[in-house]
Formats: sequence, C-alpha cells, structure tokens
Amino acid sequence: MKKKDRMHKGGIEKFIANFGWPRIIIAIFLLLLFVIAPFIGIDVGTSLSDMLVRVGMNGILVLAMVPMIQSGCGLNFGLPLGIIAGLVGAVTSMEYNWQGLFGFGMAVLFAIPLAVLLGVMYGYFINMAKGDEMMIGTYVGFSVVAFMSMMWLRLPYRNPLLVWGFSGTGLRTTISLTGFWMKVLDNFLAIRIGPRFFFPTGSFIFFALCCVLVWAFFKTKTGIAMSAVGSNPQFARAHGVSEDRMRIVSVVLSTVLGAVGMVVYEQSYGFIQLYMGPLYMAFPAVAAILLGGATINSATISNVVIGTFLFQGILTMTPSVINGMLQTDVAEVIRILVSNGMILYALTRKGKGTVK
Amino acid sequence: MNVKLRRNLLRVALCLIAVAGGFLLSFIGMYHSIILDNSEFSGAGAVLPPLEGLRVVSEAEPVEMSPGDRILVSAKGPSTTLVFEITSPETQQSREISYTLHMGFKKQFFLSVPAIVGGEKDPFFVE
Amino acid sequence: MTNEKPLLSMKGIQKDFLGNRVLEDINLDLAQGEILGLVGENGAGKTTLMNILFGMPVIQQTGGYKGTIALDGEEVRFSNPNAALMAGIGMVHQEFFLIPDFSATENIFLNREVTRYSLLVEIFGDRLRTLDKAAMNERVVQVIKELGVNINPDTLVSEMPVSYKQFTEIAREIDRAKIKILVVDEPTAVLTETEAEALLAVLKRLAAKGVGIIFISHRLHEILNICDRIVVLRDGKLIKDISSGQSDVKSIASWMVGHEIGDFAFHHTENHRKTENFLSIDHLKVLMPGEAVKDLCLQVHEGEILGIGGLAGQGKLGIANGIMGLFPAEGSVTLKGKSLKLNSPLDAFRAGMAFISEDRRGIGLLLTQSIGLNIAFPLMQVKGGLLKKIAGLFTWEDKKKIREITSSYIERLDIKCTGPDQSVMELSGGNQQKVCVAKVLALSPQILFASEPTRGIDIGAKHLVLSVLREINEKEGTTIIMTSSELGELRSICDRIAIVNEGKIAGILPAEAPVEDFGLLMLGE
Amino acid sequence: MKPKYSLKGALISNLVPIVFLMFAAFAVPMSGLSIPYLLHEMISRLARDSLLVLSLVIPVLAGMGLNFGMVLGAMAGQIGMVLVVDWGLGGMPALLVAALLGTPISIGLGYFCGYILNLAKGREMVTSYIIGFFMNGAYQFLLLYCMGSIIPITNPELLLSRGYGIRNSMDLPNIRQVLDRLVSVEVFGMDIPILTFAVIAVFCLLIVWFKTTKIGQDMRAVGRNRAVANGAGIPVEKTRILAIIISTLIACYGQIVSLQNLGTINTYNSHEQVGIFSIAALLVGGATAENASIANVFVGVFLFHLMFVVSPMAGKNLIGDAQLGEYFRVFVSYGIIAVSLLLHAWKKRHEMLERRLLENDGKE
Repeated sequence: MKKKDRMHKGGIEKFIANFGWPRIIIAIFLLLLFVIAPFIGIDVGTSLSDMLVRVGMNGILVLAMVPMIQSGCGLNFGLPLGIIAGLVGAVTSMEYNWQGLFGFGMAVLFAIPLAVLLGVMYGYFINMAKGDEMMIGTYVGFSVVAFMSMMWLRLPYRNPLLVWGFSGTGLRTTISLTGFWMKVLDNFLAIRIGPRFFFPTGSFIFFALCCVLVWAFFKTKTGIAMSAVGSNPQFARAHGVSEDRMRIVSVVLSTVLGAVGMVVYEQSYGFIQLYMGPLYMAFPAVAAILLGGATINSATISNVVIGTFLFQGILTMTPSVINGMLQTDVAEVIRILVSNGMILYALTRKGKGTVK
Repeated sequence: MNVKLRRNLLRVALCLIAVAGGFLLSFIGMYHSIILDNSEFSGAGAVLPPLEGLRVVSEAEPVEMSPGDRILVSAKGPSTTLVFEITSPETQQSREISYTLHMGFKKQFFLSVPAIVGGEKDPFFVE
Repeated sequence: MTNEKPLLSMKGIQKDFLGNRVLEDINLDLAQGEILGLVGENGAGKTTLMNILFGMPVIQQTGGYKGTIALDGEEVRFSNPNAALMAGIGMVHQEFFLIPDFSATENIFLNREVTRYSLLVEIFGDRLRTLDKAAMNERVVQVIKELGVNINPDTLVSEMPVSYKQFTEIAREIDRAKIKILVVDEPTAVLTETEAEALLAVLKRLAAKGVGIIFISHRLHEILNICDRIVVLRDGKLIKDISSGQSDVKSIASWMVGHEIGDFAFHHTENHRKTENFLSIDHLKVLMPGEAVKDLCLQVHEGEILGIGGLAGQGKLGIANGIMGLFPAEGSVTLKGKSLKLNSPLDAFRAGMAFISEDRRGIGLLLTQSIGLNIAFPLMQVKGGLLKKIAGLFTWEDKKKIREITSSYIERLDIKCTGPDQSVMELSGGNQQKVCVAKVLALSPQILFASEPTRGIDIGAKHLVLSVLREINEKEGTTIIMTSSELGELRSICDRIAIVNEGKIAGILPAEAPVEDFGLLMLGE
Repeated sequence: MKPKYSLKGALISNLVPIVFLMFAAFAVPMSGLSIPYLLHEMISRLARDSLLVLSLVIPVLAGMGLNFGMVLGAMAGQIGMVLVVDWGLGGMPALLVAALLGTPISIGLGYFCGYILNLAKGREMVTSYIIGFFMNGAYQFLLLYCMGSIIPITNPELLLSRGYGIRNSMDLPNIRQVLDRLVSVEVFGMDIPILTFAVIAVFCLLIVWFKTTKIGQDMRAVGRNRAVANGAGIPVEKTRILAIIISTLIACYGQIVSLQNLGTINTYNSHEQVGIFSIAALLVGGATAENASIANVFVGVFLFHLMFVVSPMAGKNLIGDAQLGEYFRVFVSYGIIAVSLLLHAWKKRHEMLERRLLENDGKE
C-alpha cells in the first residue's frame, strides 16, 4: 500500500515535471474561467464554440513551428514568409472567382509552390546564421512583409472585388471572403447543438490530417534524420546526414505548413488582411506551442494541440470573463502579456535535452 | 567616518537633493490657469459692478475685457503679477492696479477682476 | 638542494573521483628557487594534483580531497582559485587564458588595473575609478624587462606569436605582488625550438629570484635540462622522486609507461588474411583542434587489429576522425586500391567503414532518444535498412524490426536497461558505450575505427567491449583500428601498435615489444 | 602576418554606410527636395534621435548585442512625460522633472531586463526584443487601466472619455522644443539647437570617459570573453546588468529629448518604433552587434533619416506612388537589420572556423 502510494506520488511529480508548471497553472486558470463564466452571465456554449473555431483556425499555424524546432532552428519567427505564400495563394484563387472547397483547394495549391520557394531562400539564410536564427527569422519575416506590401500595390490583380475601386490597381487592405470560400472548412460537416454551440468539424479534420502527416513525416528516414540534426547535429553529421540540407528541408516544411495554415485561417476568419497585417502573426503561434510545453529545441504534436487549445482558450475566455466582471476591455493587454510572457519563459529556460 | 558610511550618506543626500530639486522645479515650472471674470461680484457685504475699459496685462499677450467677459490666462511659476489698466470711459483717465497672485501647486484659479480692483481681500469665486 | 623549510609541501594527498582513486598518497615538496619537473602519462593525475593545489571548484564538487598542503610551513586549503592566487600561487595555462582583442597590458592587469580616484566614485562606487594607463604600461615594461623579452605593451594578444602569449601569461603571474610558486603546464608544446629556449631561460631566471616552479612537460630533454628534481606520476601514484642528475630519458620513459601488462590478455591468433595495402593512408593531414594530424602515412593489413597509441594532443584521435569525415582532412586514403572520398562521412560509411567515437555523449549517441533508434539510426541512414514502404510511397521506420534487432543486441552485449525504448540518457556510461558498439555492429563494417572504446567505463563493460571487438575480428574478419591512451589495453588486444607523435607515426611495433620502446616512441625520443 | 590596414578591408567593414550613401546620392536628386530643406531636416532629426541611438552603444560594448530592450527606457521617459503634463509643468523644469521621474523607473526596468538577459545568455537580442513586447503589455496596462483609476490623473483632457486611461495622443504645448529653442543659433536661415547638441555631446563624452573607467574596462572584458573575465574575478552578471541599466537610462533621456522636439506624444506608439528605428540607424551607421562606436551613431542617424525623408518623395517621382515609397522605407529599415544581422552572424561563424584552423596551424 505504502509503496503504491509512493509510486502514485512519484507519478504526479513526474507528470508535473513533464507538463511544466506554467501549463498547469494556465490550464487550471482556464478551467476556472469556464466555471466562473455562467455566474457572470457569459454563455459557455458560445465561448466554447468561439474557442473551438479559433483552435481550428490557428492550429496549423502552430503546427508550422514543429519542423523547425525539431531540426534545431529554434522558434519560427519567420512564419510571415509562409503566411505571405498563403495570402498570395488565396488572392490568386480569388482573382479567378473560384468558389467553395474548390477555391480553397486552389488557394492551397497556389500557395504551396511559393512557400517552397520562399522556404528554400529562408533556409539558406537560416543556415548562414546558425545560432541567431530567431532574430534573423523575425527580421527576414518583417522585410518580406514590407516587400510584399509594395508588391500588393503593383501585382497585376484585376478582379474588382479585390482591388481598390477608384484606381483599379493595388489590392485592398482588407478583402472579404464572402461569396468565395468563407468558412468552407468550418461549415463542412459542422455540428450545431442548440442556437449557440457550433463545432467546426471540417477545420478539425483538416487540422488532424496535417498533424498526422507531420507525425508520420517524423517517422520516415528523412524525418528521423531531421530530429537527429536537431537534438545532436554532430551525431547526425558523423552518420552522414547533411545538417544544412535537413535544416533547409525543415524550413521549407514549416513554411509550407504556414502557408496552408494561413489559407485555413483566412477561410475561418472570413477576411484577408494584406499589407502590414501579417507582421506580428508569428508571435501568437510561437506562444501557443510554448504554452503547449514545447521548448526551443523540442516540440511534439501534443504540444501543438494542447498549446493551441490552452492559448486560444485563454484568449477567448479571459477577455469576456474579465469584461463581465470589471467592465473593462483588457483583451489586448492580456494577449500581449500571456503570449510574450510565454516566449520569455521559454527563452530563459535552460534548454532541456541539449548536449553541450 | 569610514568610506562606506560617507558614501552612503552622500548618496542619500543626493537622492534627497534630487527629490527636493524635483519639487522645486515643479514649483517653478508649473503652469496655472487663471480665469478672470469681469462681471458683478458680490462679496462680503459689498456688490461690485463689472468694470469698463479694462485691459489685462499678464504673462501672455495683453487682452481687453468688456463687462461680462471671462478670459483664461495662463501663468508659470510660483507667483504671477497681473496688471489691470482701467480707463474710465467718461474721464479717459486711466489707472493701473497690479495684483500678485501666489499660486503654489494649485492649478486653477477663478478671480473676479472687480473684486481685485475693489480691494476685496478674497477676490476668488467659486464656479 | 637546500635544507631549509620547503616552500610547498603536499602530504598524503588522496583523491577519489566517482569511486575511482585518481590520486593515492602523494607526497611532494618544493623548495624556494627550485624547478620541479612533473611528468606522467595523460591521466596519471598531474592535472588533478594541480587542481587540488589551486582549489578548483571541480575538486569540491566531487567530494574534496584527503591530505594536507602547507605553504611556507603553514597549512592551507584553498576554496577557490582566487584564494590560491592571493596566496601567491600562479598558473600559466596550457590554453591561453587571455582576451585576444586586449593588449598585453590590459591582459596582464585584467581585473587588477591600476586606477585613480575620480569624484564619481563617491556616488557610484569604486568601479568608477579611472584607469591609469601610464602607470600600468610602466609596470608592464618593467616586468617584461625582468623576463628578458621584448613585447610592446600595446600589442594586441591576437597579433602576438604564440610564445609571446605565453610570456604575457607569465608576466601576468609574476606581476602579482608576491608570487611564490608558478605552475607551468606544458608551456613548450606550442612553441618553436628557439621560442622554447627563450621561455626556459625566463623560467630559470625566475627560479634564480627564488620562485618555486612546477614544470609540467612531455619533452623530457627540456625537463632534464632545466629541472632540479623530477617527479614521475603513474596511475595516481608517485613512482619516482629523483634529482635530475641521476636520471636519463630512457629511465624516465619506462617509469612513466610502467611495466604492467593490461588487465586482459587475449590470445593472439595468427590466422589473419594479412593482405598488404588493404587500407593505405598517405600524407594524411587532419585539422582537428587539439589532435591535429600532420602528414601521416600508415598501412593497415586486412583482418588485423591495429592499435594506435600516443600521448594526448599528438594526433592519434585525429586519424579516425579525419578518415571518417568529422574534421577537415587532406591527403589520400585508399581502400583495396580504391581511393576514398575524404570529408564525407557518408562515403566513408558506404566504403564499409564504421566508427566508435571517443566523444560518446557528444558524437556517438542521441542521448534523448531510445536505445532502439540509436542502434537503428546508422543502418537506416547509411544503408537504408530497417525501413518499410507504405503504399509504395512513403518509407517509414520499421518499428518491429528495430525492436527485434535492438533486443538481440541488448542480449548479446548484456546492455542493462528496461527495454529497447528506454532513452540512452538514463543508461550508465558502460551501457551507453555498449549501445555505441551495437550501433556499429549493426552495420557489419569491413573496417572499424574504435577510438578510446573503453574510456570511462567500468571493468565489466570494458572486458565485454574488448572481447566483442576481438570476436568480430576473428569471426567476421573485420579489420579494427583501435585508438587508446592505455598502452596496456592496446598490447592486450592488438597485433601491431603504431605510436603517433606530433601528428606523425613515430613507429610501429609488434604488441610484444618491450614497454620502454613504446615509451620512447611516445615521447618522440 | 597580414597587413593591418587595407583599402579593401576598410571598404568591406564600412559596406553598409557606403551602400546607403550611394543610395542617397541617387535618391536625393530623384526626390526633388532642396538641399537646404534636407539639411534642416537632418539637423533637426540628429538632435531628435542621436541620444536614443547612443543608448545602444554600451550594451554592445558589454557583448550583449543590440539592446532591443531600450524601448523600456523609452517607456520610462514617456511615463515621466505623461505625469509631467498632467501636473501642468512646462518649460525646462518640465523636462528635468520628467527625467527625474524617468530615472528610477528606468533603473528598475533596466535591472529587470538585465536580470532576464542573464538567464538567456547567448540569446540576448531575441530575448531583449521579446522583453520589449512583454513590457509593452505592462505599459499599456499601466496607462490604459491604471492611470486615472489607481494613479490619479487630474487633467481630464488627458483621459479617455470613459474616465480612465490616457488618450492616444497628447500635445505638449508648453514643452514643445523648449530644449531646442533655449539656446539656438541661426545659420543660413536654419535654427541649430545648440543646447540639445550640447546635451548629446555631454552624453558622448560620458560614454568616452566611461570606457576609461574600471567598470568600462570590465565591460569590455566581459564583452570580449565572458569565461576569461569570470576567471579573472570580474562579476560578469552584475556588469551585464549595469550595462543594460545605463542603456535604459540613456534611452529614457533620449526619448524625453525626442518628445520635446516632436511636441506630441503618441501614447501607445511612440516607443514601439523607437527600438526598430534606432537599431536600424545604428546598423546603417556601420555598427555591428559586436562593435559600435559613437561615429556609427551619428553617421547612422544621418543616413537613415536621409533615406527616411527622401524615399517617399523619390518613390513618388519615380513611380508616381508615394505609398510605395512609404512601404519601401519600412522594407529598408527591416531589411537593413535583417541583412546586417545575417552578415554579422555569418562573419562570426567564419571567424570562429578560421580561428579553429589557425589554432591548428599554430601547433605545427
């Protein structure tokens, strides 16, 4: 009996050690919010749906962190590159007025080759800057966003629904997806319970599919080699694995996932935001995966899923609960504090499992 | 006195000087708004009519005030001197009355010009 | 020798390191103005002894030491290197402890700068005193003159020749107010002959001023030349404490290397297919930091076990690392008449070579991964084994096969673990090494490079690893090139032993050759 | 031994400023802006931004890279300014009081930032960058929710209509250019703010002097080689924290000087841009994350702002689209940071490899 007790205790300690204090605290906090919500007049059904929709919306962008973390390139602050590819794909598909799932599919199809191209370029940069990947990724991302801002003004898109009415050239800052492929995934096989609860089945299926693909990739020869590069580059090199090549592959993969994730995000969001819109989009994704328990040098699919749920949960619930209680709107501030606090926590933690 | 104690005392003193300096600077640098009112003033017993032919010289540009006018002048520092030039419309004689206001840290003052000119001890009024 | 009270006296020093006794009952005296030569093979305990003297944190962290140290007859026990420095013990490091972008003066006075009072000190504390460059330069010029060399105090260390860096370090140590003892760790290893001579002259001059010097070196001629007394350590024991006049190179060499045969003597069989020119290494140059190989030529016969020995830093480890493509290499390596592409680990593997790295945790293993993956990884990446195709499209790891093969190796090599899925990090050193061995066995290589395969593992594991090597050599005809710092171990298993000195082969001897001969080759005599 | 100086070496090490100079030589005529106008603008902008950029020099000296955490100092300066405006101060006393208020806040924030950076050695830049974002959250919380509710704000004009929280922007009528105008000289019709430049000069001298002190020497040692510095008994972590505190303080004063020049505060945006622009300017001036001098500061501010002023007009005249020029300069400021960091990282790696090989040769 005693022994069992001890084992049980050890189990909890191990669980806490694995799970990490911040995650536990935030999970409890989130649970608390859901418990409080009905007492201050917030509808749990709506909140839950909100959260689920946002999980489906952001999940793949968070997943896009995994390959680069696994190959030792750190957090992918260069996510805007993938996002740009996703935007170009979406806009191009809309230029031809393609609609519904077909339009969505074509957007993904257009986005992927561009993402591969950008990813290869970005990968070379990342390899030039070993050890400084995150800072450089951030600024490469920013530069590309600014560069594309010039491009949005100049690219020969002509569809009147996309471009500024008065000049006939230059894409609008915000483009609505209504009439194209707004919420095609969210609504696919969607489950509605009552007037308020909505489950975006399609987005979840798609998210799950991407997760399975990434998971499966890491079981292939290349995937295993990539993880090896991440956890011990010298080991990988000693066994004939090209570190630089694997890193480029991982960056390409991350960028492609970012592109696909962006298209999914757009269909759910219902709008496309061009120009400086994508500038800071990497940060919530980075924060989410870290919240899920990933570190700078190791991430799993479960980190992605847990992290996305927790992060989006906090983001939906905290503002509405606090608003309900204090009548103030502190959503933005909480978002900033939680996401950047999470990133800071990860940056200051001594890398677990790294061998120096 | 040992070195450490001396230095710590010096540091504390410097901090105090900084704080005091901050107060002093606030005292010197504070802008106050003075609202001058040229309408009938009823103070302790007496009722003073508004003044005609009034010109106010303050830290800003001189301004003329008709009866019933209310103007805002701003002044910087612990005290300011307002000069009222009153030219009697009948006699064309003018007289000058200067009034020094000690403002301290209070930001806003409501002053009745007829009260000042009339020599009231308490020319302030409440809105 | 003087009869006065010794400057430094170490008595009964004993140190255990993780259960291993690395120093045993060392008694050592150093008199004023004496130069003491400290010699011994790598791992004989010289460094540990010096670490104890300096109160290095590493000693306390591993449980302290037994015995007493007395300085000027007063017992001392330093808790940190700074305390030792304050007491007047200086050290000239083998790796330069200098900031390259700083001038000689700045380095010599690092954190001991001569400063002047400035008013802001009163407010912000002493660190706001201003530097007195003139005073410092003056003192440096004086110290350098004392050393009898010619260094401009403003020269950046990065622009100095190596010997000047060494002089800068010595200058720093002697500028400390009351230097009594100076420890010089292999100072001449990086110097040219003339530079070394200049340094020795400086040391002699210092000794004449009454500084006691502990001189650690592998160059026995130098030791005999400048030291008054020589102390030989071997396996943590003090073997000999003798005045330098009474010894010669040959006897020192034999004291260092010792006579004992290794723990395991294997029976030498003579039925190898000794094809000449099986693997020939010509003019190999490897840029491995600390283990550089310079213009090395070596012929390996098919089916033999060739030992490579030599002192640390001479380049013996560079050979395998260079051929396996881990460090930039030049020259030519021919296997059975076919030239091998250098600087490409993959090509080396494909040519049938495999490597047990001396850096087990750094290069040899994926510590955070499972035993199974570690064993399967090379096979998977190099030969495309242990993979299965799914739907004819994706090649996926074959979990079942990996488990099978791992379990078989766990059994064969007696790896103590909970199963193939346990992470390697949780295993003991010996079992980790067994995983490394399993990893290369799975490749069934033609040629196996084993670098320090028994370093840091317990006796049982050691025996097992060596017998497995012997076994695959005999049964599968694998040619093995084994590098080791332990001569006894090499002699117990190898057919021939090549000794590397200064990046070249100093000589090849049969394993049965007398120990002294090996010792002399190692010391380059 | 290699020759110490060469024209090629000088060109390469000053590549970034040279490229920008060439760009300016091309863009200035394209913009159609007059030289006196540009000169005037440049003088005004040098006065405005030099101090902010100067704040980046000390952490580079201590080997901590470009301190993106300088925005913390800018926040401190802004908090000081907001309070001063609320109290109705004006003129030079207002600036001095704002600086006095900003000082303890900067020291506190600098300590916090330095402490965190010590936990993230080797990743200082990205960490300081995130600290900037994180503290921006705290800053917004303080100004949007605490001021006017917990912290008393007496001037209702500063508050949002809901009764608490500071407005998005505020004018500084009594503070606008008080420092610039207090002592200024007119040369060829241009006002040169002598006093502002004098303040900047004092800080430059302080930095130069600082390098000759014990702590300055310690910082250099820590920056060049942490292990050796530690071995020599220099308190590495404390020294690094001090470097960040000094940087934060200078940034605080810099922001105050910058705000008085502008005459308005964008409560929630002013400081955000400060970090990126200052770092871009320093890099344009030819500095790297490992080496920054005072000359880099001035060259950088001049060239960066020249491009800043010229590029929208040049864009408009060249392509007929001012918006494009606008985006172009954003692209350039981000791009220059990316490229400089990239070149720097690449160079660092190559130097490391080279050094490793050299060490090998040395043993021959």
